[in-house]
Amino acid sequence: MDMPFYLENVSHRYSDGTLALEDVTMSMKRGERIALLGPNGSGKTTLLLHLNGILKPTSGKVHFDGKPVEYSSKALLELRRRVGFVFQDPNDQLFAPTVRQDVAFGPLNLGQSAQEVRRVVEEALDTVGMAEYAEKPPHFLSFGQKKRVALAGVLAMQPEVIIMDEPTSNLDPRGTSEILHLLLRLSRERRISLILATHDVDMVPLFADRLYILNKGRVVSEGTPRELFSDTQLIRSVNLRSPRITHLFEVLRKEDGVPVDERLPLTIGEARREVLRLLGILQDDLTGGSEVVSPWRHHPPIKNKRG
Amino acid sequence: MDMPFYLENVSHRYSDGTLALEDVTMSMKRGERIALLGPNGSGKTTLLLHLNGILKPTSGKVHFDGKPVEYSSKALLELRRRVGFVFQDPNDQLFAPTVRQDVAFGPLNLGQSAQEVRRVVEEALDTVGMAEYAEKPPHFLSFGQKKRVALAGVLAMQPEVIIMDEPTSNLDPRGTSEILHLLLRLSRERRISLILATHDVDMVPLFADRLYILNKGRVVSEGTPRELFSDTQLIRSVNLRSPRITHLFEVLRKEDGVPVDERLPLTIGEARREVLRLLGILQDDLTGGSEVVSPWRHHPPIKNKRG
Amino acid sequence: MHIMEGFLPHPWWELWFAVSIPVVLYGIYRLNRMSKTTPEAKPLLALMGAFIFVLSALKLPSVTGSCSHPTGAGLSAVVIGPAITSVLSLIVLIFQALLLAHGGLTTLGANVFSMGIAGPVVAYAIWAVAKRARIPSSIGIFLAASLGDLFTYVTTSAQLALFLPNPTFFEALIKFGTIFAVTQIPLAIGEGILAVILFDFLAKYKMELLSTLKVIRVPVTVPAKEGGK
Amino acid sequence: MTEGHLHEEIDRHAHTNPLSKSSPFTKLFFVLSALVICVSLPSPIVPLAVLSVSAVLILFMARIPISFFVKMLSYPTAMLGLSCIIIALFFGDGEALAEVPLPWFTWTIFKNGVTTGIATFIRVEGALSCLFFLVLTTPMTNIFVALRRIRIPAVLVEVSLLIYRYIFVFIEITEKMTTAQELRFGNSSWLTKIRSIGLISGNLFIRTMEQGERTLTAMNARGYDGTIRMLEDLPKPSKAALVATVLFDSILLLVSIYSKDLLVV
Repeated sequence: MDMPFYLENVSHRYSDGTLALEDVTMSMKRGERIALLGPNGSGKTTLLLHLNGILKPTSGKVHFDGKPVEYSSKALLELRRRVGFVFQDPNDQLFAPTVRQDVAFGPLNLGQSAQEVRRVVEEALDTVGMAEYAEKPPHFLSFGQKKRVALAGVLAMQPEVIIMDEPTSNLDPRGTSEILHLLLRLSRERRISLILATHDVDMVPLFADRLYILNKGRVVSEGTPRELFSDTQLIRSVNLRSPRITHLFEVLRKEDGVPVDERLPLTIGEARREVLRLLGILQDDLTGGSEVVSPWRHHPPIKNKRG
Repeated sequence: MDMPFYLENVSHRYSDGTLALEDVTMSMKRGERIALLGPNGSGKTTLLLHLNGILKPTSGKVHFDGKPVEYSSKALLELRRRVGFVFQDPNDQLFAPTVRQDVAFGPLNLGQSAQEVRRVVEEALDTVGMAEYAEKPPHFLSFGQKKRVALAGVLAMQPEVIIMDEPTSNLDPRGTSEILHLLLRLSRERRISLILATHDVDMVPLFADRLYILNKGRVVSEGTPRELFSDTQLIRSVNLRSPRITHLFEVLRKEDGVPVDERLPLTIGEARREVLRLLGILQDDLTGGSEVVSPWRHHPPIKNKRG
Repeated sequence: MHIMEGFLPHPWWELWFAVSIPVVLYGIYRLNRMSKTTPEAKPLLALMGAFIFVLSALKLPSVTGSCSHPTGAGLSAVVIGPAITSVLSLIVLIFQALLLAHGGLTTLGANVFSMGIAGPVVAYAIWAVAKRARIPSSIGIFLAASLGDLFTYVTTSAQLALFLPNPTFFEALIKFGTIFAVTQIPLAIGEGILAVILFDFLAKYKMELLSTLKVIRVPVTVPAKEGGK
Repeated sequence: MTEGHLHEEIDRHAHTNPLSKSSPFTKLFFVLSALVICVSLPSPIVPLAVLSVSAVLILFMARIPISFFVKMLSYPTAMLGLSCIIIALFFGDGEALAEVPLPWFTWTIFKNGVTTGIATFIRVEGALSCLFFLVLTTPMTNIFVALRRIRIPAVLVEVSLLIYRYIFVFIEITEKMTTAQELRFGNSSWLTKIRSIGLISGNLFIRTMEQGERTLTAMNARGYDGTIRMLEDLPKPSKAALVATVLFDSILLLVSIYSKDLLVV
């Protein structure tokens, strides 16, 4: 099957009576990068917790890999091996005395051989560029480094899908850029499917193929970042905002009557092309538009022995 | 005196030997809005903790209101009344069982009468729009609400200077906009001086009159946002980035040879004028450029009974 | 496994209040003095109390299938002394009654005595002897915490046996003791191991705290001002 | 991790029920006096009366959903039932109720063992429901203020209110860590689970201590001098409720005099 996740009219009511999710239908193709965008309290985390069986829908069904998710402990074990989850605060996830032991926690519990564990741990730490910190206690790392170790702990279980809750929150620009590049590389090189929950609207266009906008536990819209961010009315109605770049062009079009393209630019690359088009000097040989334009693109931030 | 803070060659070494601040010299005029910008671990928080005497410089001097800061408990109480500190994580700050009790903590420590305390608490909660939550325990609140209560706890002491560590971290776009507007209002209406530590480069131009860039415990540069963000070399060397808007125009100038003004635009307002100038249709009657352009500017988010 | 609200009738519930109150009062006196000399002690002690509460909410899987929980009181006795531990236990037990409906108000006296006084005093005594005998600190901590835990349950058994001395106090004690032993012996061992891990953490990261609280007699210079990063 | 927990639900009811704003003194007076009478007098009627009055107050005055009240009672009742059966079957002396010949000895069930079991069961049910009334209707803050008013040592109240606040912070952290471990198979076997709990406790401990330091810093920044002062506004005790309580207590005393021999212990 080519659809790791399919959620069918999933609702979730907490025992205090709050309806945290209401009739959510959502699907994901293999290798896709999906962002759940919504303000605080919109149900993003609750939705994510359904994807690996931590929460069970009050009504509706979660399907994984073509089959409805079962909640027997054996079935959950298998699901959770294949679907990795990275928490918002890495401090909640890192508990072993050293980085290496922490990354090894999952594989060891899966009963892999010591040799095999050593290999996957090495590889995971390499991937996130934290190999040299293997013997350090997580306690002594910076927030950004902790976040990468948390990701390594999930990578070491070799999942097909990785779920991340607010991957960029609390990170400084460099940390944000590093984690984003890392995720994009995992997606491109290993075809890992990614689902992020976030409220970082400026980051979403750089990352997501497709977007679900959540508000008060409901999916209010679904589509490509392009489609959704063009509907500024909608974006604001759910207490979000457009990416700053998009907002600039929206103002230019609405307030100043500048003939900006209907489909507002979302990224610096797109904005650049739009300005050049407006200035009438668009060159055909301009390089790729929707690529991530990073201040560090000439200094790859992620160490990788193999590459 | 018109200079609440003057730091003179302040260094701080922690007991574990780390030199967290090195030879920092910094000043602030009354009513100014200053941002300390720097990546994680650059010493921002350590610097802030010197401003209300929580930390004592290992060498150098902190002056407040023209006099060197004294560290007797009486002098510190007075300093802390006049200089309020809002911590990054509101959970560190909210310790009392209800919102009202928490906000009352500071004023009660100042020995004010119960009646007076009740009045300032009411007013502070009103200002931040949290009056209706007065009897709730902090664990009933959302992160953004907690942040506003933490600010109220400081406002209730009627300080002249407010220090905030990462005021926008972890907040969604609406929460960010609300806290930013609140701070700007405090600055304009009450002439409260503000010092923020942040790594949110997109927010800084909307807020700060002046900027100190910190890296590895040293002040690497000082100036208006305009001056500093024009030096993209510098910004990148300390692992920060330009605001996205600025970056767009930098790319247009450098890569595409578009004749963008030397002083790159930082905000949407400035960018808008620049595009119009480039398009040759700048209208003279265009309204104010450096104002905060917020998606919610027509829906003031902060409740305030007094109008 | 606290004694439930209402389980102990007159005169037993009053008796245990009478026994516990003086100790708790002495603890409050000590706490008061400590918070005067070192104002930073109060938040730290409070947070330790919150830790004990949360620890006791962690369900340890027991071999027999039933769940029980560590008390943390043994470690606390070693770190901050049995007197203040009795005060923290009192508060934690009140919160357990009010937030979890676990234990009770009329049985507070009995529960404070078993969990907050008897167990901790034994733990503290074992730790003191072990320190004098130069037994390695990890073994000392293990013995203190696990035997302290065990003694708490011996005390509870005795309290129940006093209330139901049928046919004799001693026979009743054996009966209750046997019922509890099945779950308590493995649990006491778990508690001991946990205390060793925690003490290790504490010694590694919070040396100054331990020396402030006079557990380890190493002079560590505490920075004049409370630090932060 | 985000499923409802007993402490959260109790706390939520305590803050939102219709009686949450009434005087904690009235409620404390009713509950403590009823509890003392309940455990001090031998009559089985007294606990039953306390149980019914508390249930009525909880369900109709405080409007607590009956399902939640039953859920709260059910766990301790199960434990209690087991204990009381053990008491009834294995304790007692004097007059035998039944004798079961077993191959190696004769198992005697005594009459006073059975009566003690039954009396204990009834007494605990009465006391528990009375405690639940306090727990479900009184926000913790009001209890703190009330305690301070009746001259409980300040240091005790201060430490308590800090503990109350951080219990919620730490339980949330603990739940997240538990979930994180579960997702990486931290409870796949008994031994792994013990180790996982050890790791959580260790981390939690460090985080508690660090939280303590940061909170202290934040308190210092607002002028903490070793004393936590509180605004002490409380609703006035209702005279009617106090009178009703005294009346109820007197009736209980009377009833107990006439019914003390119903179940002889």
